[in-house]
Amino acid sequence: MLEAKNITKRFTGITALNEVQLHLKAGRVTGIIGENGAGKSTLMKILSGVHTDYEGELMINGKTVKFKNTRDAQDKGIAIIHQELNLFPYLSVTENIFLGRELKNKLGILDDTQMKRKAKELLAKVKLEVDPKTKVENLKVGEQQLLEIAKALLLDTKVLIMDEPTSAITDTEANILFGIIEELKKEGTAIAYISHKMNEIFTICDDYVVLRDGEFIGEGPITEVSENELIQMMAGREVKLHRHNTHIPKNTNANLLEVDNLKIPRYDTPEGISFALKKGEILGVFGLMGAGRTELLETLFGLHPKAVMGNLIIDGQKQRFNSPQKAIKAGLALVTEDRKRDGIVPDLNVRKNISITVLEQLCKLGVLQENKEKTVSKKYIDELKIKTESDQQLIKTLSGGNQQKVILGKWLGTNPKVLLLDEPTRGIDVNAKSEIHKLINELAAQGMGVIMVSSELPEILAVSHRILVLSEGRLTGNFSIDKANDKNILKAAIA
Amino acid sequence: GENKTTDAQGKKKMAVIISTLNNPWFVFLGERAAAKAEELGYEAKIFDSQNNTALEADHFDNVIVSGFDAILFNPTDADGSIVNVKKAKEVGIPVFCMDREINSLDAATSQILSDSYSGSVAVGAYFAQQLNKKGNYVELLGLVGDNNTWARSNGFHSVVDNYPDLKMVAQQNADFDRNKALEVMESILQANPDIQGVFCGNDAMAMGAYQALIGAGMADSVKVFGFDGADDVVGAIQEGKIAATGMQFPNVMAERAAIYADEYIKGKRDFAQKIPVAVELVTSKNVANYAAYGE
Amino acid sequence: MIATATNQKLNNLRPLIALLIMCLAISLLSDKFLTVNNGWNILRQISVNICISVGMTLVILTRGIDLSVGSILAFAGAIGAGLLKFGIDLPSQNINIGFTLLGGILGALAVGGFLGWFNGLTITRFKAPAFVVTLAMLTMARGFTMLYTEGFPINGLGEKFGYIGTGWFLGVPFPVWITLVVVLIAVFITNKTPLGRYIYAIGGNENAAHLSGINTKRVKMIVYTISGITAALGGLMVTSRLDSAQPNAGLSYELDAIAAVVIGGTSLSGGKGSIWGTVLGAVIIGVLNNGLVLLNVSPFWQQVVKGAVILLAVIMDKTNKE
Amino acid sequence: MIATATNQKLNNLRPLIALLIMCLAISLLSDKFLTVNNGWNILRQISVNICISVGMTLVILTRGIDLSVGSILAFAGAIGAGLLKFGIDLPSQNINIGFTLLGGILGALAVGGFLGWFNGLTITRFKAPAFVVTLAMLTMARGFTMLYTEGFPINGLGEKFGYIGTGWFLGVPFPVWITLVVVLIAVFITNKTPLGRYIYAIGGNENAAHLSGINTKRVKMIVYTISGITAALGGLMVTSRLDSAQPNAGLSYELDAIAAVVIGGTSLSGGKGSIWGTVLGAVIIGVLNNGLVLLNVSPFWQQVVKGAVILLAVIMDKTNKE
Ligand SMILES: Nc1ncnc2c1ncn2[C@@H]1O[C@H](COP(=O)(O)OP(=O)(O)OP(=O)(O)O)[C@@H](O)[C@H]1O
Ligand SMILES: Nc1ncnc2c1ncn2[C@@H]1O[C@H](COP(=O)(O)OP(=O)(O)OP(=O)(O)O)[C@@H](O)[C@H]1O
Ligand SMILES: [Mg+2]
Ligand SMILES: [Mg+2]
Repeated sequence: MLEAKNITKRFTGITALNEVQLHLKAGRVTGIIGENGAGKSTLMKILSGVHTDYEGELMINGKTVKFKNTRDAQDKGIAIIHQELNLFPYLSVTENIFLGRELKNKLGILDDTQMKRKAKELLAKVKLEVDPKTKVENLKVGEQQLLEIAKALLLDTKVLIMDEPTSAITDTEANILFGIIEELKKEGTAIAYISHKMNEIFTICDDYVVLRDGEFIGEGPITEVSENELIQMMAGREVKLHRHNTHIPKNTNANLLEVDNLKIPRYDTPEGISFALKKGEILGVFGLMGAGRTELLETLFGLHPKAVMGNLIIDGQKQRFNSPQKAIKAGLALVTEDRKRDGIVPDLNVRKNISITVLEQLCKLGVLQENKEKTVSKKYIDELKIKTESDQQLIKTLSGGNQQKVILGKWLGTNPKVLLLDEPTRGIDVNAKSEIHKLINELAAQGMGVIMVSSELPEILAVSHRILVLSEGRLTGNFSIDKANDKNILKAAIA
Repeated sequence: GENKTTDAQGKKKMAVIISTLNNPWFVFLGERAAAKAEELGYEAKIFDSQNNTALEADHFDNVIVSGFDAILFNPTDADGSIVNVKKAKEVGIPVFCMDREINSLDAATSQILSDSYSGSVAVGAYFAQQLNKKGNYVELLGLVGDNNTWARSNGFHSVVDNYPDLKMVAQQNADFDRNKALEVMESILQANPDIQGVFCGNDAMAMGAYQALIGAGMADSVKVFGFDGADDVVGAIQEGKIAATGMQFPNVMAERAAIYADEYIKGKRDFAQKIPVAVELVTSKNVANYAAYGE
Repeated sequence: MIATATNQKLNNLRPLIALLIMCLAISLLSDKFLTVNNGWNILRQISVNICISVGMTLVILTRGIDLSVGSILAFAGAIGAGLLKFGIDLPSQNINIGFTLLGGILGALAVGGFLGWFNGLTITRFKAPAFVVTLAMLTMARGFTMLYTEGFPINGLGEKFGYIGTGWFLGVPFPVWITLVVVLIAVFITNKTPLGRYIYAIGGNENAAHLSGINTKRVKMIVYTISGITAALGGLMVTSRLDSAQPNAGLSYELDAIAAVVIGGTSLSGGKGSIWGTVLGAVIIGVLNNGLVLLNVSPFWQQVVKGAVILLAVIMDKTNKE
Repeated sequence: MIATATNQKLNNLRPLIALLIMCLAISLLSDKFLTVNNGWNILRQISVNICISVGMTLVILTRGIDLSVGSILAFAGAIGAGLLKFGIDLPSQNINIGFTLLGGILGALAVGGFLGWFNGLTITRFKAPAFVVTLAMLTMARGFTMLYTEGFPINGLGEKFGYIGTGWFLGVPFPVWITLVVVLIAVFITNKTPLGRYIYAIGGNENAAHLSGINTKRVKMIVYTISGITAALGGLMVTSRLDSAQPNAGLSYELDAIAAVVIGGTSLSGGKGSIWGTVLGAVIIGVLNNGLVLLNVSPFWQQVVKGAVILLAVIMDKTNKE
């Protein structure tokens, strides 16, 4: 159906793709896999008319095409769900779905009733139960992702490209998506599917293509490779994934953190959340989209000062936070869910992003000591094996996984007692993910308490010592790892 | 038809509409007019047109609506302000122009005018005399696009241009602003160190130019001429720092306008359309007879 | 961060409430305020600002800004007056091209549109910040005005032309009609056409808009062109009202227009706001100006009060939270 | 999007190259341009703008803007002059508090700092857009100035005070020394202190900065306060130079300052830029103003040329790509 031949794409200073091939076939799902920065998104952007200056050739049904812009590609039946959400916060759901493809009457005036009707249909298809008039800014990330999918379904597509469509949604929604994919396949749509979740690749894909550092590495039917082989191809070397934590926390009675009757601001629950975290313990927090996991961490970190209720004891001391500063001082650190929005300062370099939390400790008489700063950043670049040219590289030019490591580094510098991690491996490739898991494990072994929110059940099960499950702001499960399994966790999550 | 006296104590009201309060000369004019009106038993209110004819038009609308009995008016523009005055005339509110004229003989009840043009002719004549009809000089203009700027410039040139040996080496604008005049003059002096005179469109610029000359150590060899009669310039002429200025009499104009308005309200109707108030040349010789703004 | 629908409606009402409170206060203090005449008076006075602010709203909705409106107003006004009065001289051919009333008006609008288009072109083509590009145009267009008028006003434009700014039609001042038409067109564009949708989309997320296949450059060019045209229309109204094109016209009008837009609830960071909000903002400013005069507040205090009211209006308008 | 180190250095050099070309062109046309005297002349003239622009740079780095600098300059200048000349009258107690030179200066700086602090407070506390808050302050502070001076200049401030603006020290004009100190302090703050780093971080990503434990509100309050103080310092310099506090001083200085900042390569969307860049921007504007006068370009053309040069400088500065 859609074929790409010898595609080469250069950005200033970087060759993102070098002589890459890709063939998407009608009625089949092709999984595109590779590490962060391998060039997957870049290739997809070429296929969908975002990048128009590249070398090589695109062909639809054997005929060479050259898209002038995204509209052009759409008209030829190619739709894409981008890795980053491309929605308009202040516009309504309907307006978002039809943006750029509005239905008009004969006079060129917008036909709102018609659009609303069609929008309702699409929302039903992706099982998103929101009023089409709702402004997108009021939707949760997961809901927005479903909306993106609905948008793509509006077009009469021959080729549908999905760039990490499930990174922000939980298994329930992912399953809806897989249902939709099955239907599209039956209709003969060719689908490109990018994901870092190996189980998904094996569930949904028919073929695979592996990219590494912009090079084409291999392709074939998915039935003919194993997960290990794929990972090997992606990394280009022997990789041993971290599968289970090795360290078992000492069963001391000393609680590092005690939360008593804490209420999640947005939910009006009669009973608050209570739990404890021990030294060296990794506490996994699971829940469906919108369960309140993020807000639990945010509340602990002092971001909802007005909503704080209940008690919080850290290292034996009663605390009440109304700002991140206080939380940090008491020994908390929060790695946020949305790296781009809340984590990195894109135009500062790696060194400055790492040192930002500890600047005042690097001062002598109020003057920054550059060599001290260098030492700190070097320490974490080495310890966390951050892949960067130097500590002077702008953080925005690092790959996602490495950006995440920088963020971890900036928090480790504060010597936290409790590390709060919100979806720490979202959008991160298997190798980097495994490294981060290993790191979490090591930190816990050194006595740090870790609370890790994740939507990936396998990840939760692999890393945690104890698992909390939230559902609509309530604590509905608290399992130690030996008692936890898929079934009882999911049951608690929908309780 | 409307009852125009609304004030609680039954006082009648006069509006004082001034082209801009961003210049002390006009502040003085406005305050004098208001003070005189109050002295005559009226309530007075000052409006600032901010050199904006459209804003001035708004003021007229508002004044008409709120039932003022007379307008003491300092127009922003000789032509742009005509419509406004006519509007007031239509509803029977008399308008008395102060200082600046409008180019219409049947709109305002009377115009009490400072004769900028002849004033600057006088300054120009004295200028030529002081420079012995030869030499290089600089002119600092006020706001380009303001008709007073050109009235003064043209009056000055009507005399000075008759002397072929008087050469204008630079003509720049300094927006009637002292600081701008200082800076522009500093730069001009770099390019033209050989000058004997500076003519400035107002006194603020004259003071700025003078300070630039001091900075360049040329204050003694270059004569500065201003226009307005502001208090620091009067002082400066006494001390021999500034050569001359065209003294205007805002006080006289303001008070006369207020008196006329009072007379009009009391029934008098025959006023001369134009009453020129001479601009007098103030030099070191006669400066003792003058106070700031001709008070 | 979380705003429910009712909450939002309440927020939209805030400026209206502010206006009503202001009106009530002024009318208690002055019996001249609530009269039909004064009503027309206020409307006539704000019509120029509304006209400019409508174009400015579109620009700001795309996350841009246009500082050049005041200068464009002056230049277009001068061109309109100049065409009407002198036509175009072609000395080389000894020809003078005369202009009809309509010709002069169209000429002025074309000039305004062209300068606006040039703003848009520079901004989109060189990805230069709108603030600086339009700041440069502010200076340049003022220079053009001075060059064209040689620093003198152009007067005596005739009664027919005067109708634009001073006439009455069906018992309503003519400039108010013009403004009403401009507002209605803009409301129509923003609510009922794809262009309007795109304007909001670009302000909300330009990157996403681009990826959705919207020709973002073209849309931006259009809004800056519209802003130039509405400024030119404002220029015609001012010129006609005064029967004179003033080279200094429109000084610092950009600040008034931006104030109207922001007080009306349109966010400077784009994507949020409405034309009606802007109209409300302009009315607030107009009523304030009028009220301060009616209440006999001294000109010096007026500035303080005006600043304070703008501040209050923005503080009240919680929708503008970052 | 990705700029290599060398690329960035080249980009930083662009304004410098623009300046050199301009200097070359002017010196070819006027032999008075490249003289020591004219050099001091330019430096003295731009020192006020640099002073203000330094504060403005800090504000813009945090993604803010300060439109009130011109009015604060005028108010602080008037206060300084007033304190020196008249002191403070307490009529109720029949007391007059006299001020020494230092007292007057500190008083003026304190007033500037206070108004800046008030800007910052309103912006952070009510999450109101800086543009509107400082626009309101622009109006209010001008009103305060008019009220304080009653519209008349305060003249005759004495020779000692005059030294600030007109004196020479070690062969260099005193205002140039002041500006140099201000610049060096700002360079030190931006490069060598946590505060400076926080300023960049807030402009780059305020959310991330807040979550990293930076007291973003405090930092913003500080930059607006600094901007108020540098404006006040500019006010003292202007007042001292003229030996007169003019109530209309500083009109539209905010635009000059913003132009200097932006020409110097600081991005209006925050997080990127430098003090040295701003100094360069101010020098470009200063040289341009000086050159136009040296070449006796007609005032009408000056505006056109100035606008065009600003436009060119920004177009050339590709670092400002969105
Ligand atoms: N607009 C751009 N300008 C410059 N470099 C870019 C740009 N977009 C991508 N790159 C670079 O091209 C390379 C490939 O990036 P791409 O986004 O395609 O990776 P990816 O395989 O999608 O990674 P991920 O799994 O993290 O999404 C990276 O080195 C990236 O930094
Ligand atoms: N209805 C809503 N309106 C506005 N913001 C919301 C809403 N629901 C959630 N949020 C915000 O979105 C973020 C995530 O919400 P929440 O904590 O409920 O999700 P979660 O359990 O972490 O699930 P996930 O991260 O998978 O979306 C939080 O910052 C929260 O404040
Ligand atoms: Mg990608
Ligand atoms: Mg979450």
